[in-house]
Amino acid sequence: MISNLLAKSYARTVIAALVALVFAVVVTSIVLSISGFNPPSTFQAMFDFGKEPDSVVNTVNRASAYYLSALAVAIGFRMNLFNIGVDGQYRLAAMLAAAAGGAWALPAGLHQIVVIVVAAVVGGAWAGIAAILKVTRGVSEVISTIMLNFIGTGVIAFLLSPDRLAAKVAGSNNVGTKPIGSSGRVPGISYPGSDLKIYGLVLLAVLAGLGFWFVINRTRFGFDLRATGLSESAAVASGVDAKRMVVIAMVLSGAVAGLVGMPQLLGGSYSYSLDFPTGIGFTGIGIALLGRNNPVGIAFASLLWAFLDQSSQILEFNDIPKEIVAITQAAVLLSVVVVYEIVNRVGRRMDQRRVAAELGEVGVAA
Amino acid sequence: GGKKANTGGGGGGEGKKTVKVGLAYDVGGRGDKSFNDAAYAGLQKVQSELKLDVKDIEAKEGESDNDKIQRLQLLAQSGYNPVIAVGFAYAGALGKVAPKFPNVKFAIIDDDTIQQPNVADLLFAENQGSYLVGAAAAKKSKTGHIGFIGGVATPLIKKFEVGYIAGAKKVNPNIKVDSKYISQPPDFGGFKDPAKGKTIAQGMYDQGADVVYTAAGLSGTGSLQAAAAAKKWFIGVDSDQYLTATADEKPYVLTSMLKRVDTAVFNFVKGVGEGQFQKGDQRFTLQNDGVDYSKSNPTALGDLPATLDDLKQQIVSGKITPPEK
Amino acid sequence: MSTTEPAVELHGITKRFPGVVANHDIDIAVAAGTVHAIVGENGAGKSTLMKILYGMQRPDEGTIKVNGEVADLHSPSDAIARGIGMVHQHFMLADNLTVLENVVLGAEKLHGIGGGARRRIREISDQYGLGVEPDRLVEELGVGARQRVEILKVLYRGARILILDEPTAVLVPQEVDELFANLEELKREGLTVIFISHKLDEVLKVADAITVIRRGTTVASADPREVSARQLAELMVGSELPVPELRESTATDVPVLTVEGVTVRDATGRAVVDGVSLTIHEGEILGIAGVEGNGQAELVEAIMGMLPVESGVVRLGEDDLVGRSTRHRREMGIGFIPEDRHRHALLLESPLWENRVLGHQTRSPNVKGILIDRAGARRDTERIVEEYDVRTPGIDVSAASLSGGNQQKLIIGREMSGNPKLLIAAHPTRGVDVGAQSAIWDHLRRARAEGLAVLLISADLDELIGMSDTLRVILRGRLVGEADPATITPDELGSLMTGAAEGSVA
Amino acid sequence: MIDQEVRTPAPRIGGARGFRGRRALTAGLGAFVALILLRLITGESDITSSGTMSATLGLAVPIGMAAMGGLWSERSGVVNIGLEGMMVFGTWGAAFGAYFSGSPWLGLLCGIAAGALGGLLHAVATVTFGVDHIVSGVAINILAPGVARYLSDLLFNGEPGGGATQSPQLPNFPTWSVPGVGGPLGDLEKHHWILISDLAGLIRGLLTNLSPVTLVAAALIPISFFLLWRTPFGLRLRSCGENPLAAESLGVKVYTMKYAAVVISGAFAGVGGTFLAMVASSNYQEGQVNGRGFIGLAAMIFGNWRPGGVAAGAGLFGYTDALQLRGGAGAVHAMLLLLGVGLLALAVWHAYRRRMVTAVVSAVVAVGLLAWFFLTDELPKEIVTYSPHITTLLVLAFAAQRLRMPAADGLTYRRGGGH
Ligand SMILES: Nc1ncnc2c1ncn2[C@@H]1O[C@H](COP(=O)(O)OP(=O)(O)OP(=O)(O)O)[C@@H](O)[C@H]1O
Ligand SMILES: Nc1ncnc2c1ncn2[C@@H]1O[C@H](COP(=O)(O)OP(=O)(O)OP(=O)(O)O)[C@@H](O)[C@H]1O
Ligand SMILES: [Mg+2]
Ligand SMILES: [Mg+2]
Repeated sequence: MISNLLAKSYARTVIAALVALVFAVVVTSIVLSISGFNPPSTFQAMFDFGKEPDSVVNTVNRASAYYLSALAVAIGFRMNLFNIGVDGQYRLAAMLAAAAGGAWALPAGLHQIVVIVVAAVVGGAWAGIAAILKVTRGVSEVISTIMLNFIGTGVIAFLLSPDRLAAKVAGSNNVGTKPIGSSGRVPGISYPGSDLKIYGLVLLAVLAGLGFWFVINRTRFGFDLRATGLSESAAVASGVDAKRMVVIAMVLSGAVAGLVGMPQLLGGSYSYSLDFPTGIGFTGIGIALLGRNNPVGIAFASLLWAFLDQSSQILEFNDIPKEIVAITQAAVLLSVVVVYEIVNRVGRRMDQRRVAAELGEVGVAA
Repeated sequence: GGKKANTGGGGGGEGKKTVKVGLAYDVGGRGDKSFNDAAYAGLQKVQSELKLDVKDIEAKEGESDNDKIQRLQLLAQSGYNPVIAVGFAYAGALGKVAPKFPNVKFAIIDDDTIQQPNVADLLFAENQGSYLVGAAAAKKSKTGHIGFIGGVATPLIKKFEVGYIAGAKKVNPNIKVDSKYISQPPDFGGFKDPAKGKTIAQGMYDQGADVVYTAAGLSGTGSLQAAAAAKKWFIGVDSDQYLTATADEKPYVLTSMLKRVDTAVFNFVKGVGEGQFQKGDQRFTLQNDGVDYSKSNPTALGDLPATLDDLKQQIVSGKITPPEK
Repeated sequence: MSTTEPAVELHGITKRFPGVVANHDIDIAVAAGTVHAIVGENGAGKSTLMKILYGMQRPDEGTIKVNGEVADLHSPSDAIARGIGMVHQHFMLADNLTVLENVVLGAEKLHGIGGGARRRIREISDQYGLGVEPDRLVEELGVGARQRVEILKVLYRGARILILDEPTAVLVPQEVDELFANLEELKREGLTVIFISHKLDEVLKVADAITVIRRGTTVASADPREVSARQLAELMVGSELPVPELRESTATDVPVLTVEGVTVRDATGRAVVDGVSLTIHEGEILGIAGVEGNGQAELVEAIMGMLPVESGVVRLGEDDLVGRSTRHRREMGIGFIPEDRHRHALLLESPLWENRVLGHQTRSPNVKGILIDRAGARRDTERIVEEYDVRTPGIDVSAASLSGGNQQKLIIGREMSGNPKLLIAAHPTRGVDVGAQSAIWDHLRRARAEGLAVLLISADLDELIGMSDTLRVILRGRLVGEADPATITPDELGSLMTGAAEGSVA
Repeated sequence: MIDQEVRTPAPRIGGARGFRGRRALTAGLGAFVALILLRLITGESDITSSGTMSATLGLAVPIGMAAMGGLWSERSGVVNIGLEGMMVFGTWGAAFGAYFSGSPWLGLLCGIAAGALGGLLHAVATVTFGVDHIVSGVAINILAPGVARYLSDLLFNGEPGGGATQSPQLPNFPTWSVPGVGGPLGDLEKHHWILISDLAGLIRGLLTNLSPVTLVAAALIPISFFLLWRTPFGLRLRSCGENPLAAESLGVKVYTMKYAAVVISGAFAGVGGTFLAMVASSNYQEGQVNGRGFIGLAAMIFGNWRPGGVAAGAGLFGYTDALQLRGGAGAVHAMLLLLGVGLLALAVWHAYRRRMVTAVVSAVVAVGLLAWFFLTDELPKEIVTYSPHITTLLVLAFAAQRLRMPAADGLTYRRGGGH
């Protein structure tokens, strides 16, 4: 049965993920024990807290941003492009989209769409700089996206001033864009037992995931993209214009990155201000890798990640440093790859054995 | 007193009807030797003088509003009352949490936007305190050239800057003031990059400034190092940084602009305990010692206090109004 | 060293890979001071055996004796310490290091990594006439020079037993002769050489003893003085060797591919293809002979639109191709069998049916509109597997799990679908065993009869001469000669390829 | 023997290295002269002051160490994107060692050890378990801040001035100056004489008030060059990054070499971390590394995986950062002129080589920069903060791209994987 299971690639992934999770829990337990904490009660506390309705809402909301970010990273990874710049892309996009949404009064429906489109365009354009530099000047996208993250921060700082795109709120030490009016907001989804709302644009993340899956697996363009990632030389020989693919994939990645801030912007904060969350782009890299660049895998990975982030908050009340979850997260990430590699190797071996067996050859290919 | 010290109290307090005080930090957290530390000092005083259970929780860089909501909510749910949110970043979160816990008294520092019956806004006249140290700097400067280093270019820190410059100009209208911020929001790294604080301060000293006022959280330690190395003056911020400076640095700490977050925290808790909770604005100014300058290095200050106290009087009496922006 | 002891004795060697028994109960004794050839089909297990002898792989069973002593070889270092050196089938050189660095690597104790080593390399190079320059970057060297660097590497370590795994596969006849002269020299110095080759006449020429391996085990020993190439072949495969030949000409005078004055420059501005003109007609196979690295790869890439053409005209039928994308050219009817199938023709980790789509991802039956037509692609993959006799349990296994020959058959089946007008076939049978080889030749012949124009590039001169209607020779990016495949011999062609003879040989 | 090096351009005999060295020297001198001219034209004396030079050094050291760490690792074929995390380990380790022992030297040792431990983790994951290098690096970047904070909470919390996010005050390193350089050169520098004062500034900045960590860091660059390019160990290590199969086939212990390289890489990051915690400031602080590991990675690519280039990359970044931090908008504004003129020259060069598109783009950007220079007096301070990043990007975009990474960099290698 095991051999049958291993023959299926999704089964391999699931098995690898489960084994890795167990491993990560073991590592975490060891660290906790060494530091003098009781692992079972720690996990119990996290679990109990994590399943409270408020926590569920927060986990889902958090996961939606993680998901979009990881998806953006995954688009790049699928063709061996390393977009470290998701962080800068989504922040710049959120900021300009918020400014646009706050400045323009549009009818409901159109308003939201315009904000989202602005975000996608800005994210894509910012990523496009890296793409252009790569194809015309050969600048590694690793460097350029790192630099663009910083420069993006500078641009945001420049624009987010009361002289330019920001609106000053009396009595507040915060600066932010003018709040988006009610016509531009996206109502939340109620969750029983909680008065927090699940962001309406969680559905945007779901749509993006479906779109990703469809485009990558079912379209010509997706085939070209995957082929380029699997073997650029083979893709070029097959007629793929590699440079064009780099630009398209990078811009697409940036456009999805641009959406990262949307659930929160249109569902919660309505304005981009100094306390808008940062760093989600970097989290997305880990989650994309954990989810093996696969839309379903990333969904599970981002929920797990968000759950750990969320439920760890209770630990401080038990005087356990909540950073223990960083150890869990890193352990899952590392072990899932190792386990996947092992499971995959076993699977591949079975594949080959099957080829040999079904061809009835003991020795060699004739 | 470390975290371990209050473990027993927090855990064992559930059955008894003890008052538990919760405090949530802004990014930077305890130990920044200025803003957050001042809040912590207040909390410690609450613990030792009022014999209350206290709990302080740190923020995570780049977190979202939901994390802040969750943090405040957890404190409120777990029986902490009052709960103090340190920093304007908590405004949005507190606005959502406070109505859900009408019996819990909240306070927020540095923000004036929440209008709730159970929220007190603790506000500081940083510009007044900065005005005084600005005057001190101008008086002390031999070169007629002084500096200001801000951690992150937020409106709050700019308030320090304008107060400082106004104070300096009052004493010496021709004074040259270099201003520089370490980072730009939304990058809050400037509050914790001592390396850059040091480089900027060095640059200012090299170019002739002989007094530098640094309002940059932990980055200020770098600036202080540079002052000691250049043997020039350093002005600290929020807490009295003379007290935390090393022995070789102490002689170069001219004074510090005190933002008595500690007093504010302590008084707020004490007031709640005595049933005197006041909603809305509570301004901490020179008048009520909410802001001030420190006199812990009298050798350095020399005869400055005379001038400064005079200016202070004029501000208190309304003769001088330091600008806010 | 005792002259009575064999230099190498392999006894009962068995090596299993997942799903494959690469070596099975192998027994070989190699006499000292001889050239001992090992022959066998592709995948017979020759390289595996040699890697075991060189300590790169551990046998599952069996013993190895070197100079009479049982040797337990854990790593190449153990083998090197016992005086064994190996030149691998695929070059084992770091391109971005100098010749010197490549040579001294791992043997730094001998003469350091500086002047001493440089002197020693010059010495050896002069002694055996290798002509190796120590301070050149390896990436600047041609294949022949790389081969000699590999040999120098082994000699530098003072090896007494040399393993040469298919050293002649990439060499022209003249170079092969040079190599053999070197081997003679080595033998005179008392060295033992184990030599692997598919080219049986070469084997007969150089070997003192021959061992035949089939399906992973030793099936025969032969004396080169008593056995013929044909007999050897039969021992190897148990059947006759296929011969590449074309029956009658099917060429018409309708030009399919016209190349006029095409020049391609590399990054440094050197003309790697220099004013090349040629025409291929319907039903014609045009072969291009040349030492590897003389511009044939670039010519192919220029025709495919993978390299920019600086000047000149490329036409398919009446249509100008210059400025068109690779995809467009493929859509216009060019099929392409690249020389390196792993790099240019396959997605190794993807299933066979996705590999069927590759290169045809804009055409039916693989696509409908902008979507991939999975059902159509799968059906057509089944067809190719059937028609081209691709040995596989199904179309969902990864391309990597097929043997090289079967991979190649899949590629050919794919490139032949959609009725191409022109097929560019670079080394279509390289590394493919005899069975698959003849099948591939059959497919080429059949398509030619149906009017396909073929540009054939091959290092196998027999294949080139046997399969071409017209032969052109490329040297330093220029077409320097024309030859009649009906009359020319491989040796003559070899001289043309190296520039030793000028013009055309009738 | 038949000559068939058909593809070969004229042979490059022995002198290649000397040539490269001379070119680097010329480039360095050229840059310095350009800076002097710039100082004269704009009157911004900070452009070549000793303070700027010394700040450059201080800002370049951590970046340079990260970059050298990356170089070591990638030369052996292992991509190390975990440098950021390893530096975090370094800052924490240094604080731990120095605080609890009271000796700055033990701090340095512990910082190096902590970085090396991070390297070891990366090596175990990538070399032994064949984990994708990027995955492992990202995991380390996630792990390191968490571990550092977790341990700080357990160990520093409750110590005076310590907490979950920072260590207590740490003991200082003594500083050291090259004797006789400080005083007289300082006088020379004040005169703002052409060349002489500039040189005095350069020398004084680089040779006075040095911490031992700076000296160690500076020494590590030539030492690395020597080890990697002049010793058998280095040759073996580099061969693993170029062609591990070939190395293995010659008896090189590829795994051992990769382990050594990646652990050394972590140790370099540890030196950088120690510098940040103990020299650039006086305690460990969460977030202190602040992206320097990533910038180090960029400096490594910028430096074409060579120590000299890496030093130049770190220096360029450090210099621009020093200039913007110290001089602010004015000095950076002056740099516009330099960039503009430089690009204009580049455009002419491209035009001469008949690369018209590049030439036109360069010229347009150059004119834009020059116009910006002449039409404004200052730059927006928000943007000036990021001038090092913009400069890096511009230089990479317009300088010739002849970067070459080790051929087997980033590929997972399995023992006996050849066939
Ligand atoms: N590392 C490996 N893992 C799995 N199978 C292998 C490995 N190396 C070789 N094989 C298999 O072992 C068999 C023998 O391969 P080997 O390379 O020894 O053949 P060969 O006789 O050298 O062939 P050729 O003439 O093509 O070089 C083949 O079926 C090959 O697929
Ligand atoms: N390291 C390896 N691990 C697993 N399988 C391998 C390995 N090396 C080779 N193989 C398998 O060996 C077979 C032949 O591979 P190889 O690269 O020798 O191809 P080839 O020489 O072109 O093929 P052939 O000699 O069979 O025509 C393939 O099935 C391949 O998957
Ligand atoms: Mg083979
Ligand atoms: Mg072989």
